[in-house]
Amino acid sequence: MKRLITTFLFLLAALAFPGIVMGAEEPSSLNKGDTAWMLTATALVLLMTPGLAFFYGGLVRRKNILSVLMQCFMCMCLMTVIWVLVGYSLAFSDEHMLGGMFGNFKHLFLSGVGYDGNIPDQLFMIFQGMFAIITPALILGAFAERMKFTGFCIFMSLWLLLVYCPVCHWVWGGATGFFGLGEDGALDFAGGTVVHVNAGIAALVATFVLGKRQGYPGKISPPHNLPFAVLGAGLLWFGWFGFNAGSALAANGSAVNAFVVTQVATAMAGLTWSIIERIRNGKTTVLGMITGAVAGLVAITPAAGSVNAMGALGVGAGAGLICYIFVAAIKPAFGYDDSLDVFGVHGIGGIWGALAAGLWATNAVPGNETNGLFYGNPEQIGIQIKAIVYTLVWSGVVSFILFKVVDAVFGIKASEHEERIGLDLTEHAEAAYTVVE
Amino acid sequence: MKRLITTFLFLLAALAFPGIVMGAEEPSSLNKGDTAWMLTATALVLLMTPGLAFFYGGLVRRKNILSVLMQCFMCMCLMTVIWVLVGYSLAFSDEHMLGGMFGNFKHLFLSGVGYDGNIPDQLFMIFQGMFAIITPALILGAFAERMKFTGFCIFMSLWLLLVYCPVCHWVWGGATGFFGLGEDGALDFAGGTVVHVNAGIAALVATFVLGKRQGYPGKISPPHNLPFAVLGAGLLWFGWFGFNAGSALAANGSAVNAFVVTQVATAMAGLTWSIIERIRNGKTTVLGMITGAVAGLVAITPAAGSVNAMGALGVGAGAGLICYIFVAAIKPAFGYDDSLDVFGVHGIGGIWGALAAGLWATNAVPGNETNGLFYGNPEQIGIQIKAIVYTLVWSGVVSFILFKVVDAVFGIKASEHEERIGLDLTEHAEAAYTVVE
Amino acid sequence: MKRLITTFLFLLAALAFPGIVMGAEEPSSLNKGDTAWMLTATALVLLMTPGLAFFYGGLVRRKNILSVLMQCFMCMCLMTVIWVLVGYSLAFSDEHMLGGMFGNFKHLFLSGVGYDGNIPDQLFMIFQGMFAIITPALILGAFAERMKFTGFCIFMSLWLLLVYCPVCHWVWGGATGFFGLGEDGALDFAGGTVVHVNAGIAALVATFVLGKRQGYPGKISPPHNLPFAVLGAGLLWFGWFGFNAGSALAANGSAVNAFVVTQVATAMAGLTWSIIERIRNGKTTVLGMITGAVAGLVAITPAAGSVNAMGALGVGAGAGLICYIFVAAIKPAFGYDDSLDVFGVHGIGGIWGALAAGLWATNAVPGNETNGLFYGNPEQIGIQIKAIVYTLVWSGVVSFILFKVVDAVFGIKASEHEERIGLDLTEHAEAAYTVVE
Amino acid sequence: MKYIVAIIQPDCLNAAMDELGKQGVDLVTVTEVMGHGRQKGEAQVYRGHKEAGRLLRKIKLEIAVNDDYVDKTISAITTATRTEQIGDGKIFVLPLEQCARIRTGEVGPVAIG
Amino acid sequence: MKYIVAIIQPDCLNAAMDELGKQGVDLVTVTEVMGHGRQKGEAQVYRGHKEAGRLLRKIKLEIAVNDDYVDKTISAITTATRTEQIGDGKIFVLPLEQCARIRTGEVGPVAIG
Amino acid sequence: MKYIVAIIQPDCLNAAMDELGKQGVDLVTVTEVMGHGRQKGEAQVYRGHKEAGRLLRKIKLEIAVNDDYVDKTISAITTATRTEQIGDGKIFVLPLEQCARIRTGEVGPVAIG
Ligand SMILES: Nc1ncnc2c1ncn2[C@@H]1O[C@H](COP(=O)(O)OP(=O)(O)O)[C@@H](O)[C@H]1O
Ligand SMILES: Nc1ncnc2c1ncn2[C@@H]1O[C@H](COP(=O)(O)OP(=O)(O)O)[C@@H](O)[C@H]1O
Ligand SMILES: Nc1ncnc2c1ncn2[C@@H]1O[C@H](COP(=O)(O)OP(=O)(O)O)[C@@H](O)[C@H]1O
Repeated sequence: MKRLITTFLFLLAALAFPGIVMGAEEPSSLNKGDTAWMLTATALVLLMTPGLAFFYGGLVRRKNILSVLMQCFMCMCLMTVIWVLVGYSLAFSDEHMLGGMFGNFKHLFLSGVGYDGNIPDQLFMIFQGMFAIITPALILGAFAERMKFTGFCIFMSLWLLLVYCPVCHWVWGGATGFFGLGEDGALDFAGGTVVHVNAGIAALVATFVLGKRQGYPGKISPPHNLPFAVLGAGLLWFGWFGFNAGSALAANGSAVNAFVVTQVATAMAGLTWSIIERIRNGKTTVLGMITGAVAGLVAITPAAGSVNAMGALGVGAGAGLICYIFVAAIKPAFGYDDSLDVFGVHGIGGIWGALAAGLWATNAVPGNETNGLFYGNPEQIGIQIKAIVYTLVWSGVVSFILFKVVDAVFGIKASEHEERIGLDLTEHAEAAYTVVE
Repeated sequence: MKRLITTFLFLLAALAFPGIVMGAEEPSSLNKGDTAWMLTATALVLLMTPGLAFFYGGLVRRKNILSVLMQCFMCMCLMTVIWVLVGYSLAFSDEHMLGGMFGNFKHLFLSGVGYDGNIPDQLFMIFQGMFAIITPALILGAFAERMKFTGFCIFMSLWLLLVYCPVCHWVWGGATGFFGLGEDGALDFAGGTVVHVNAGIAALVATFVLGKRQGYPGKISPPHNLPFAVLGAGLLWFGWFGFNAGSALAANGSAVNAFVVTQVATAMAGLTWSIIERIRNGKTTVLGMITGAVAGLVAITPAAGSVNAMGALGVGAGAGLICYIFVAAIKPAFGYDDSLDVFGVHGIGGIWGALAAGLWATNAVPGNETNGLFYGNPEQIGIQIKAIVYTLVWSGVVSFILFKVVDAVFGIKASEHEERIGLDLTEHAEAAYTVVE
Repeated sequence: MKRLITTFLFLLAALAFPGIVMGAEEPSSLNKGDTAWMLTATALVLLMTPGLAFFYGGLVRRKNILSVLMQCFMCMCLMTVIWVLVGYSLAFSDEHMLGGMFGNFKHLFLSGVGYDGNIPDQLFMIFQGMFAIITPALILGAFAERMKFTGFCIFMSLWLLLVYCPVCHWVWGGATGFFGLGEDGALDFAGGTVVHVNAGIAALVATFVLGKRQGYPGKISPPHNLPFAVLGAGLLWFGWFGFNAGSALAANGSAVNAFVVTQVATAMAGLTWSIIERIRNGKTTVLGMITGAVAGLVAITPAAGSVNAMGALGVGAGAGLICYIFVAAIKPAFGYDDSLDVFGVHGIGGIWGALAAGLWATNAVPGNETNGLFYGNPEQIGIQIKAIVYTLVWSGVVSFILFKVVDAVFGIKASEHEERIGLDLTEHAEAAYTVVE
Repeated sequence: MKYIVAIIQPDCLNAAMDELGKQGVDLVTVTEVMGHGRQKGEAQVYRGHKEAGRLLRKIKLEIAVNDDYVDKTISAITTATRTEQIGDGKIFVLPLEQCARIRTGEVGPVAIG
Repeated sequence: MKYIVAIIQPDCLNAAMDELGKQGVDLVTVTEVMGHGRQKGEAQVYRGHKEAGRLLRKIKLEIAVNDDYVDKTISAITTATRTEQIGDGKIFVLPLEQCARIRTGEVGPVAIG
Repeated sequence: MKYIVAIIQPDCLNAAMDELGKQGVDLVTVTEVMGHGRQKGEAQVYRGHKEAGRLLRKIKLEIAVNDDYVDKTISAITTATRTEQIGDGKIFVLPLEQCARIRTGEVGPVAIG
C-alpha cells in the first residue's frame, strides 16, 4: 500500500505544475453546428468499442468472454492515455520526422493543441483518439481465446505508436514525398486503409505467430451468446455513423452523404450475405447477416466521402460477396485460425472498400473532387492500390516483428492449461456468469 | 459459387454507369445546427430497431430469440434498399399517382434527391428511411415464434410499398384531395397513424391469418430473458428522442417541445401502468413498467408537436391506462394470439395518441398552430378520426390480402414441428446460447 | 376496473384546461448549434440510467436483477413527473424560499418555462431533469437486494424534493448568502457534489439504516452476469459525455474541454485500477477495470469545466487509486454492506473530484476563470471543501431522517424470506431468466 | 422406494406436472438437459462452418416415490407427454435405498412426500 | 458404495461444501435445478397473464461415497442446510455398483475419493 | 440394465459422443454441471473480495444401457476423455430396474436403445 501512495504522490507532483499552457479564450472562429455534430460523432465512435466488445464477446466460448471485453476496455484506457501523451503528435504534427514517416513531438502532451478552428483542435484530437482506440481493438478478434493479457497490453501500445501512428500520418497527417499517401490523392475518407486494412493484416500476422487454438477447426464450440453479438453489431452500426459521417469534420453535405452511403452499403452487404446463404444452404443465419453488415460498414468506410448511394449499393454488394467467399471458402482452405475473421472481414473488406472508392468515386458528391474508374478516371485505382500496399507491407512487417519481440520478452500465448480452463479465470480471476444464484 | 460471381459482375456493371446525377456542390443554404441535430436524430432512429429487436427478443422463448433478431435486422437491410430504390419516391414525390394515393417515380433511385435545403434532401430521405425500417419491424411482434422467414421477407417488402408508402404519402408526402390527410390538417407529428396505427392493425390482421401458437394461451412459457427486454426498452426510449424531436426537422423550439413531452408522457405512462398493477395485483412488474413506457412513447408520437408538458401527462396517463386495459383484459377476452401485444400497445396506443393530439393540441407550442378540443377546437377530433380510419381501413385490408397472397405462394406459417423445435434452429440453423462451453 | 376509469376521467378533466400558458412563438434568440448539441446531450444523459441499471444489475445475484432494473426505470418515470410538476421549480427558480435553501414555486407545473434563450429554458429544464433521475438511481446500489419497493418509491420521491432540489439550488440554482455555494465560486461543473457526493453519502446512510444482507460478507455470490455490468459501464461512459460536455450548455470550447478531460480521466482511472490489481494480485479484473473507469467518470465530473487534459490524468489516477483503497481495503475493514460500493465509488470519487477541481483548475480552459492550488490559488480548496461539507451534512442528515420515517410508515427492509427467494419474485412477481424453454 | 428419472420434451413440462399432481405425486426436481436420441438434432451453420448439432433441449424430471406410486408416476408422465412423435423421451426407474428430509430429519418412506 | 443425491437451497451451497470438506468428503458434483415441493413457488404475472410459478431454484449435489462415509455425508449436509423452514430439501441414497477414475483407470472404492 | 453417469471435461464432449457412437451407444443425456474434485478451481477476485472458486465447469453424461454394453460404454468414454491430467473425471455405474419409452410404451431392455 505504501508503494502505491508514494507512486501516487509522485504522479501528483509531476502533474501539479504542468508547464504546458493548453489553449486560450474561447475563439470566435468556432462553428457551433459543426462542433455540435463532432461532439456527437466522437461519442458515437467511443461507443463502437463496447459494441465491438460484445460483437466479439458473444462469438467466443463462454469461458473467454471476459477476456475479450477486458481487452476492448483496456484499449479504451491505454490507447487514450498514449494518444494524448504522444500518439496524436506522432500522427498529426504538421512537422515530420524520419523522412515523413512520423509526425514529430511538437504536440507532445497536447502541447499547442488548442480550442481554435472551425471545430477546435482539441475536438479533432479526441475524435481521432477514438479511432486510435478501436483500430487496435479490431485486431484482438484474431487471437481471441489464446493471448496472454500482459503481452497484449505491451503489443498494443507499441503497435499504436509504430504502426497506427505512421500509417495515419501518411494518409491523414499531412505526410509528403515517399509516404505522402494523402498528398497523392488516395481516397480514404474514414479509414479503409488506416483502420481496417491496417488492423486486418496485423490480425493475419497474429494468427501465424500465435498458432491455432486447441481443437481448431473441428472442435471449437459455436458462439456462446449470439444475441450479444447482435447487440454488438447494432451498436457498431449506430456508432459507425459517427465514424463515417464524423469524418467530414463538419455538419455539411459531405457528412450527409457519408451517412446515407453508410446506411445503404451496410444494408446491401447484410442482404447480400443472407441471399448467398439462402442460395447455398437454404437458410439464412443471424451470424451471416451481422457479419455481412459489418463487412459493408468496413467497405464503405474509405469510400464514404466519394461515392453516392447508388455506388454504395455496389460497394455493399461487393463487400458481402467477397467477404463471404473469403470467410466461408478461402480461410478454411488455408486452415489458419483467425478466431473471429478479422482479416476476412476487416482486411479483405477494407481492401475491397479502398478499391471500390477508386471505382465509384464521383465528384457529384459534395466535398469530393475525385472521380473513380467508372467516372472516367482510371488512375485513381493505382493510387488506391498504392495506399493498400503501403499499409499491408508496413503493418504486416512491423506487426510481425512486434509480435516476435513481445513474445520473446513477455510471452504471448496462453498455456494449454489456461486455454482449457479459459482466459476469464486464468488471466482475470473472474467468471462471466454464475451457475448458482 | 460461379453463379454468385456472375450475379455480382452483372450488378457491378449495372451500377457502374448510373446515369443518375445525384447532387451538386455544397449549398450555402444548409443550416449546420439543424443538420447536426438531424444527423444525430437519424442515427438515433436507426438504433431503435436493434432496441426493438431486444425488446421483442427478450420476451419470446429461448428457442426463438434469433428469429426475432434476424427479422429486425433483415428489416434494417431490406427496407433500406427498397427505400432508396423506390420507396422514398412513392412516399415523398411531390407529384402524385393513382389519384394521389402514391407519389410517382420521380425520385426513383434517389434521382433528384440532392444536398440542398435547410437540411439536405438526402438527409430527410435517410431520416425517413429509418421510419420505413422500424414500422414493418414493429409488426413482427404479432406473429413472432411462428412465421416462416421467406414469407416474412416477401410480405414485408410488399407491405412497405403497398401500405407504408401510401399512408406516408397521405399524411406527410403532400397528397391532396381525397387522400390529403396532411392537407386536412391531421396532427401526426412523428407517426401515430403512419407508424403505429398502421403497424398495429397489420399486426392484428396477422394474428388472424396465422392463428395461434401451439399451447396458447395456457402453455406459453414466460419471457426467456427479461433483462434483454429492459435493455431494448432503454434503447427504444433513447432512440425515440430522435424519432420525435427529429420530426421537427430542425434544432428549434418545436424539437425541444417534442423532446420534453416525449420524456414526460413516457414517464407518466410507465408510472400509470405500475400504479394500476400495484392496485390490482399488489405488485408492480418490470414488464408492466416497460410496456407502459413504450405505450407512452407510442401515444406521444403523433402529439409531440402540438401538446405541451402538462398535456403530455394526460397523454401518458391515458396511454398507460387504455393499453393496460386492452392488453390485460380485452385481448384475453377475445383470445387471439398477438404474441407481443403489437396491436394492444402500438395499435391502441397510436389511436389514443392520435385522438389525444386532437384533445390537448395548443398553439402555445412552438411551430404548432392548431388547437385541440380542450383549447376550443372540437373539429380537430374529427380530422384525427378520419386519419385513423383511413389508416385502419387501408392497412387492414391490404395487409390481409398480402398475407393471403404470400401464404398461398410461399407459405407463412411454420410447421408444428418447426414451432416445437424453435425457429432459431429450423429457420436459421443456429442456437442463441450454448449449453456447453 | 371502474375505479380506474373514474381516476382516469378525473385526471383527464384536471388536465383539460391547464390554465398555464407554456411558451410562445419560436424565438429568434435560439442558437441552433447549441440547441442541437443540448438535445443530443440530454438524450445521452437519459441513456445513463439504463446504463446504470445494467452496471448494477449485472453485479447482483440472479434472483435480484429485475428489482434493480425496476428501481432504475421507476426513477426514470417517477422523478420525471415530480421534476416537471415541482422539482424544477424548487431547484431552479431565481426566487428563493426558506432563506435561500430552496427555490420557490414560481415554475410549478413548468409555469413560465418557455422556449426562449440561447438554448430554450424548456431544454435546460429537461436536461436538468435527467440529472434528477440518475442521482437518486445511483443510491440504490447501496441497498440493492434487500429494499422493499414501495418504501423505495416513497423514499426516492421525498429525497428528490428534500435533498436533491436544495443542494442543486445551492450550487447551480442561484442560491445566495449562507447557501450560496455557486455564488462562492465552488467549482462543480457537472455535479461532483450535487450528484455524486450527494448520492454517495445517502448511500452510506442507507447501509447503516438497512443493515447487511444475509450472509454478508462471506457468503454473497459473485456478480451473476459480468457482461451486463460491462455493457452498463460502456453505456455510462458513452452517456457521460452528455452529462459532462452537456453541462457547458453549449457546443463551445468549454464543452470540448469537458469532453476531452472526461475521456482522459476515465481512461487513466481504469488504467490505474488495473495496474494496482496487477501489482497486488498479479491479475487484472474486468470488474476492477470498469469500476476504475466509473470512478474516473465520477471524479472528473466536478472538474470537467476547469482542468485540462494533463490535469485530467491526475484526476483520473487519483480516482483510481483512492477509490481502490477505499473499496478494497477501507470498506472491508469497517464491514458495512454497501452492496455495489456506491459510497466507495461515487461518494469518495465525488469528494476526490471536487477537491481535485480545486487543485488542477486553470483559467487556460475555455469558459473557466478560476485557478486551483497548482495554479496559484490555494483558497479554492477551501471553497471546494465547504461545498463538500454542506452536501455531506445536509444529505447525510436528511437522508437518515427520511429512511427512518419511511421505514416507520411503510417498511423498507425485505423480510428474511423475501431476501432468500429474491426480490424479483417476491416484489415483482417475475423471474429474469427462464430455465426451461 | 424408487428414484424415477424421466427425459421429456420441454413443452410437455407443464402437462406432466399437472398430471403428476392429479396422481398425488407432488414433489419433483426438474433439470434442463440436452439429449441425443433417435430424434436427430438440427444441423447448424456458423460462418460457413457446419455443426452436426447432435443435441436437443430436453427436460429431466427426478421423482423419488414409494413403491406403490411407481406405476401411477410412469403412467402420469406417459399420458401427459406422449405425442407418438420421435423424441418423446424415456422413463428410467432406479432403486432408492434411503431418503431423508433435511428440515425434520425424518428418514425412509415417510420422508418422500 | 453409494450415490448420494441431495436437493438443497441455493444459498446453502457454500455451507454444505464447507461442512462436507470437514468430514473428508471432498468430491462433489453440483447442478442447478428447479424444485417443486412443499414449499410453494411464487406466483408470477406477465402483462396480466398469471403463472402459478410452481418451480423454485434449488441446487442438486451428487456425491459418490464408500459405505462408511454415508452417514457422515448425510449428517454434514443436514447440519449445513437445515433451517427448519419448509423447502430445506431432501437427501436420497442410491446404490452404486461401480466407480472408475478416468485419469488412472482405477476402479471400485479406491476410485471414489 | 445399468444407468451410467460420467463426469467429464467440457471440451471432451464431442470426442466422447463420437466414440460412444462408434460403439453403438447412441443415446445419451447431457447436463452442464459444476464439479469439485481433486482438480482445484481457480481463485477469483471481485473488487478485492477473494473467492476460493471451488467449482469448475464439467459435463455430466447419463447413459442407460443393457448389461452387455456397460464395458463398451466405459471404455469408449475413457478412450475419448483420458488426458492423464487431473480433472479428467469419473464414471459411475448404477443399477437400473426399469426403462420405458414414452412414445411407444415399450418397457425393459428393448426400450433402452
Ligand atoms: N439410453 C438412454 N440413455 C440416456 N438417455 C436417453 C436414452 N434414451 C433416450 N434418452 C434421452 O431421451 C431423449 C429422447 O429419446 P429419443 O430416442 O429421441 O426419442 P424416442 O424415445 O421417442 O425414440 C433423448 O434425447 C435422450 O436425452
Ligand atoms: N420426492 C421427491 N422427489 C424429487 N424431488 C423432491 C422430492 N421431494 C422433495 N424434492 C425436492 O426437494 C425440494 C425441497 O422440498 P420441499 O418439499 O419444498 O421442502 P421440505 O423437504 O422442507 O418439505 C423440492 O423443491 C424438490 O426439488
Ligand atoms: N466422489 C465423487 N462424487 C461426485 N462427483 C465426483 C466424485 N469424484 C469426482 N467427481 C466429479 O468428477 C470431477 C473430476 O474429478 P477430479 O477429482 O477433479 O479429477 P480426477 O478424477 O482426475 O482426480 C469433479 O470435478 C467432480 O465433478
